[in-house]
Amino acid sequence: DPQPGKPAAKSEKDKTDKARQAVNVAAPAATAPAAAKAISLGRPALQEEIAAWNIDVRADGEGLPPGKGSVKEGEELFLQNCAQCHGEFGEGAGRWPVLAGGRGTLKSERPEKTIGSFWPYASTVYDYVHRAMPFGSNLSLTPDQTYAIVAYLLNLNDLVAEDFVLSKDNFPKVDLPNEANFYDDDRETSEKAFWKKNPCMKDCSGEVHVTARAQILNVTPDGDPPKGNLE
Amino acid sequence: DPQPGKPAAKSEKDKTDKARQAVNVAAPAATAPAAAKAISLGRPALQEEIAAWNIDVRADGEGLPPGKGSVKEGEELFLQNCAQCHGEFGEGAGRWPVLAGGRGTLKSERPEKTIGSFWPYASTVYDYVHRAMPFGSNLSLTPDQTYAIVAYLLNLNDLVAEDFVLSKDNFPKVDLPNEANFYDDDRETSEKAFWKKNPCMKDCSGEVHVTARAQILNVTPDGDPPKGNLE
Amino acid sequence: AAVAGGGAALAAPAAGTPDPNIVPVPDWTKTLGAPVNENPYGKPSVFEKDVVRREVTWLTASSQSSVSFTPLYALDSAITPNGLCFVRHHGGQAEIEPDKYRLMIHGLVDKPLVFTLEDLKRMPGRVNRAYFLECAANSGMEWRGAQLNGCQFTHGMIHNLFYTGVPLKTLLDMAGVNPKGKWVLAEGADAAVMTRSIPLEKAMNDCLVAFGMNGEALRPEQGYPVRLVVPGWEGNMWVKWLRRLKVGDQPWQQREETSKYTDLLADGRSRRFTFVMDAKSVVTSPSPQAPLKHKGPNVLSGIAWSGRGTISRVDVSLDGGRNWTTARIDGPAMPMSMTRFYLDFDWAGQELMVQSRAMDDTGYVQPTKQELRAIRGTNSIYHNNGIQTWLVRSNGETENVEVG
Amino acid sequence: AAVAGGGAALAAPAAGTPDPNIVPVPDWTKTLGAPVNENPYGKPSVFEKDVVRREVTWLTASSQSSVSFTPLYALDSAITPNGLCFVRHHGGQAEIEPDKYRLMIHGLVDKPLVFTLEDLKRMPGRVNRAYFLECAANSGMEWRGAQLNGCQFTHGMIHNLFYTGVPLKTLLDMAGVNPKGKWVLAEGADAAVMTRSIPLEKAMNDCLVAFGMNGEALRPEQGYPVRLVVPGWEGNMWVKWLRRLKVGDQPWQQREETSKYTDLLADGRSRRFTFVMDAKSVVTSPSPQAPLKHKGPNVLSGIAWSGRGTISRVDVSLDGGRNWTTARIDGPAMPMSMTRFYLDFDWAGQELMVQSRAMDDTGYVQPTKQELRAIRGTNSIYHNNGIQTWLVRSNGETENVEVG
Ligand code: HEC
Ligand code: HEC
Ligand SMILES: [Ca+2]
Ligand SMILES: [Ca+2]
Ligand SMILES: [Ca+2]
Ligand SMILES: [Ca+2]
Ligand SMILES: [Ca+2]
Ligand SMILES: [Ca+2]
Ligand SMILES: [Co+2]
Ligand SMILES: [Co+2]
Repeated sequence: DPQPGKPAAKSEKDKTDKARQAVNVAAPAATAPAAAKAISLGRPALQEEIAAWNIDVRADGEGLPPGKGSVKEGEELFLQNCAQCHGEFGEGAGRWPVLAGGRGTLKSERPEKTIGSFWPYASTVYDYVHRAMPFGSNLSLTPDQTYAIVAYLLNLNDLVAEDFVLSKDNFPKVDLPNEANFYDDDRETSEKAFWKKNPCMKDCSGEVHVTARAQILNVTPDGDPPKGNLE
Repeated sequence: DPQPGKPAAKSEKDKTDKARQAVNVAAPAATAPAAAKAISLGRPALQEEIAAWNIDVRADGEGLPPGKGSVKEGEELFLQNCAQCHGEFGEGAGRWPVLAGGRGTLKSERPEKTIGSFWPYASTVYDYVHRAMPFGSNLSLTPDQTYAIVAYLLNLNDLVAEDFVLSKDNFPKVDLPNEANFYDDDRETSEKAFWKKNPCMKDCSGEVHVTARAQILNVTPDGDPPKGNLE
Repeated sequence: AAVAGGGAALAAPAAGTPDPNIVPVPDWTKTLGAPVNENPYGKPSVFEKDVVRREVTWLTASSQSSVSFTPLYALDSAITPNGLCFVRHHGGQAEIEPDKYRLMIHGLVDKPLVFTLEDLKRMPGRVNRAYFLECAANSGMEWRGAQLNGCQFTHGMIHNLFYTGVPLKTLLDMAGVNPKGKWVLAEGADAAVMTRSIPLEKAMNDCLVAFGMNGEALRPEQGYPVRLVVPGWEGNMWVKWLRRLKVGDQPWQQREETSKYTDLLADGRSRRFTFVMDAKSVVTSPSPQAPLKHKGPNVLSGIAWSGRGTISRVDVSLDGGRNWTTARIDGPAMPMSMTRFYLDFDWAGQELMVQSRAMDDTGYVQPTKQELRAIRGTNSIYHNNGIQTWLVRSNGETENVEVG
Repeated sequence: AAVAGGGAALAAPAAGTPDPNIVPVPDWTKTLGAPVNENPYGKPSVFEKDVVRREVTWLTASSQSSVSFTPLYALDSAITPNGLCFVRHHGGQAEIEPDKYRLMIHGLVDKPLVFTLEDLKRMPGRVNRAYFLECAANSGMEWRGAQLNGCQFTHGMIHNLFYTGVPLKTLLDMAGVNPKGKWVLAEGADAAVMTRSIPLEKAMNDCLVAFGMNGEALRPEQGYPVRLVVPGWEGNMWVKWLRRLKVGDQPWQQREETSKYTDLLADGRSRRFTFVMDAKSVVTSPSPQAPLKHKGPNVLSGIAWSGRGTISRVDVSLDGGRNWTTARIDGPAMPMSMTRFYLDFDWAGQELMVQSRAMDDTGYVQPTKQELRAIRGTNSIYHNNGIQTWLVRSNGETENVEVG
């Protein structure tokens, strides 16, 4: 059967396997070689090589390097390296992302999703700031600098005091307020109604009227071809 | 069945239908609309429009326009318009095509396939010269000019005398010598051996040696990328 | 837009007046054209120069973290041509020399390994598979109502390609996954060092480590030389410029699976790890950028896809969802691959409210936007697979609207 | 060519010396790359700039009547990317404004008709189909013996695309074919005014009038805006820039079906109307332009196709045809469409004589060159589908040879 990913029948085990709830269950790839371990390709990774790339930090703190940094140090670093985009207080300059505030807006018409209002784990701030920021100079911050900036961002979000010093050791104690409000994909149960036997085909509603029009907003780029490599 | 062109089982009728011998018999396209004649697209073609494009000439002379031309006139026209590529006597300049000579070479190591030695129908010369020649100025010859050039090419191939005048009327009488040596595709019978039930898989031959090598000829373009639009 | 009356696109020329495009014979039939190798690598006709990817510049602050959309309205078939696949970067397009490319596998494995590109190309079990890649934010601007006027912008974060590559399982098996391993972190070599956590089960099932698309090498903007293929799942997980795979016992809670790619619902709670892309469809023609130009026969053309399996049926409505006709599905319907559908119809010039509704072989039926909003509210950003409505006016102009 | 010994493409770095491509982190991971819409229409990586079509300039006197070959050695999958489809012109590339395009149908029909491009795009019954197009002269330079050193040149007059178009039958039915009609003349609008006679039965069966390839508009060099698709039959019949279809009661005996595309046999007689392309295959890697570079695991990759139906099996020999192994056929095998096959093998550095042998579902088995020559001699030019041999030397260099 050369077709990939045909959904297999669901077993009881599948149903109880939480990690698979959102997984498109498929037959194992028939093409994978039987004795794969025997393939003599690639080479062992050296510890130094792994260390150079192994930068991820997990919610339980795994991956955090030794080091520490204070809100104060973080403030200075943030003003130098981040504020031009994210604003002095993380309020966001122009269309650059907002990093602080927004508490209590998640049920509103215009939620403001920030570290304080939305993010479930502080570890993500450490991981992402070191990994991807400052935009244009990513991977340039030392561990101490990163701890300091994360401390400052937590402080901007009213989560730690001004004299707080963040370190590998106290990191696990930092909880973000919105953590409990995340739950795993439940569409197969909460949206079970979308699995319909016979969707209506004839006279499915009363009269239909236009209720919203994109043209009124007038935010669509015009039809001219962008400048580019075809000219 | 969304798959196109699945070969159908062969019926007796199929086997006797000459035109189908080389046809990959397939189920009729399931997608063609049932009442196709009712589609209101396109418009009638005007006679003048058909006349402008209807330039094909058939082996039975159908499509030949009124007109005539002599070998003499053809010679002059050929020298002016054709000889720079095909040679004064149709012998071909450089790598441009040879148009005359080659009689008796078809069974040799290096057959020379010309109008006289190979082509089955004189009508093709008329059609093609008018349609596609002179290379760079195709569709520029009048009927009289084309008749004359064809007459000259027939003469170059020793098929008509020097005083011959070709016209719509005597065209059907012009036969080319190789006509009888063409026959319809017969691979399904003459190459029936290529339909094999169980091709050999093991120890199919004795020792195998290299008998010819492309490298010796050294006519392959080198690996450098040609100049082009990616630079 | 001027609409030609009656069936004929071109009225028959006035009696006795032949079409000037037929008489006299056009120049291109009488003049030698360009030589065979003018473009050693070919490009589209100059007459198609407006069929290009487009950016919505107000969407993001930087064009290096932005998106350029596929011009779906001008495309047909289920395959996306390589030059027109939508582009989403978070740190610009990494330019990697193939000889310097390395892929590392480590974490909860017996043998941490490093592979070169050549290693991957020599790996037993190479396959070619057609899959759609849809960004989870596709149609995300439309949650609160019709906003962008063209399927290039409302639905253009999708493409469908044949990928050439090696099952990820092969590489993981070579490294030897520890029984505690349950998740895989995939990481890119771009300046976003993009990361996503993928359940090991999916990784071992049908993911590919791909180096080819539609027959040739991956394009730079698609992750040259190597990207991850995660069939049916949100595009953000298909890490480009793949440099690292790490096996772990829990997800990493990276920025792209917490701050982003979580779905905020009306009650303030959020779904996470919503990986699979639900069944969805859109009519690509007519659509705002491809208005109707003629009364009489017309071809309605659209695409449908499902991350849960194979598209089994697509219905089309011309009256805003009151009545439906089952469309003709064209070509091979492959699982987790875009599927083309058609409806041939005659147009008398009346106003149309065009919709399409996809169904897949799990029985899932694409919901209306109202049905979606009733469950999710309007703040989800991601996974908007609601039924799209195009309003075709009697002059043929077509607009993105919502109906109720 | 230097061959790396052992299995690893890259020897493990000397003890304690990390790979300089890993430590320090490469620049492309620390520097923003190009923005998302640098190329509104994308193009390949600069590192792939040698993967292009190539002309063999000594073949013809003019580059406007010549051929530029597909770089099969660098491609994978069964789909050919649009930029790399081989090109054969007889009068250069016609450049036709789509609004001025006209298609005429006349001859033995009830109603001679003229269509615009818009008419064709509005025609009911639009389909997408994958078909190979092979020039009948593909491998024609190899009749007398191995001549060109690379599958780009020996087999590169083939491509395989998804075509979007309308069944030719629909148009012929609209015109109303007279019962006497048995053949259709197809004619191009280029300066060669290319013509071929096609049996009506084939025309009514599976031919398409196509305006799209791999999802986008036909490329100019493939006949923009419209070409004929004649599945499984020789490429010369797939008339590009299609302008006219004429129904008649006999073939027209045009230059391309008399002087050319007839097959001269050893006895001096010639076969005509040899339309169908027989089953054929070639190993694309290893091949002269894609030599072996490493001992240990290697992937042999190749393509097979048949104009008579679907590829059912491909066998591969590494010893010049003495012993054969059945290859793994990848992806959907579609009728009259190119099919990819693989053989994973370990190479110890010994000399190889690599061959492949295709079979189709009619039972046809690709013959050896000797078998072909025994029936046809060496003067046929066309339809050379004999089994190709590549000699892989112990240094990995690979050469086009013949064996006996
Ligand atoms: C030149 C502009 C710029 C600078 C300077 C910059 N950032 Fe950013 N920041 C961005 C952009 C753009 C993004 C979004 C990137 C993306 O997702 O593609 C971002 C995203 C973030 C995010 C994630 C926001 C979210 O909601 O997911 C955090 C946290 C962040 N930046 C922190 C920082 C810190 C800390 C610094 C300084 C050390 C910094 N940034 C410097 C532009 C900038
Ligand atoms: C500038 C060069 C050139 C000129 C001038 C030219 N030809 Fe040709 N001719 C060619 C080329 C090139 C071909 C092959 C075209 C192809 O098949 O792509 C050809 C092919 C032919 C053929 C078919 C040969 C065969 O074996 O199939 C005939 C007959 C012919 N030319 C006749 C003429 C005549 C008559 C004229 C003048 C009225 C003419 N040519 C002027 C270049 C030229
Ligand atoms: Ca940088
Ligand atoms: Ca915690
Ligand atoms: Ca001219
Ligand atoms: Ca005769
Ligand atoms: Ca256009
Ligand atoms: Ca290269
Ligand atoms: Co999601
Ligand atoms: Co032939």
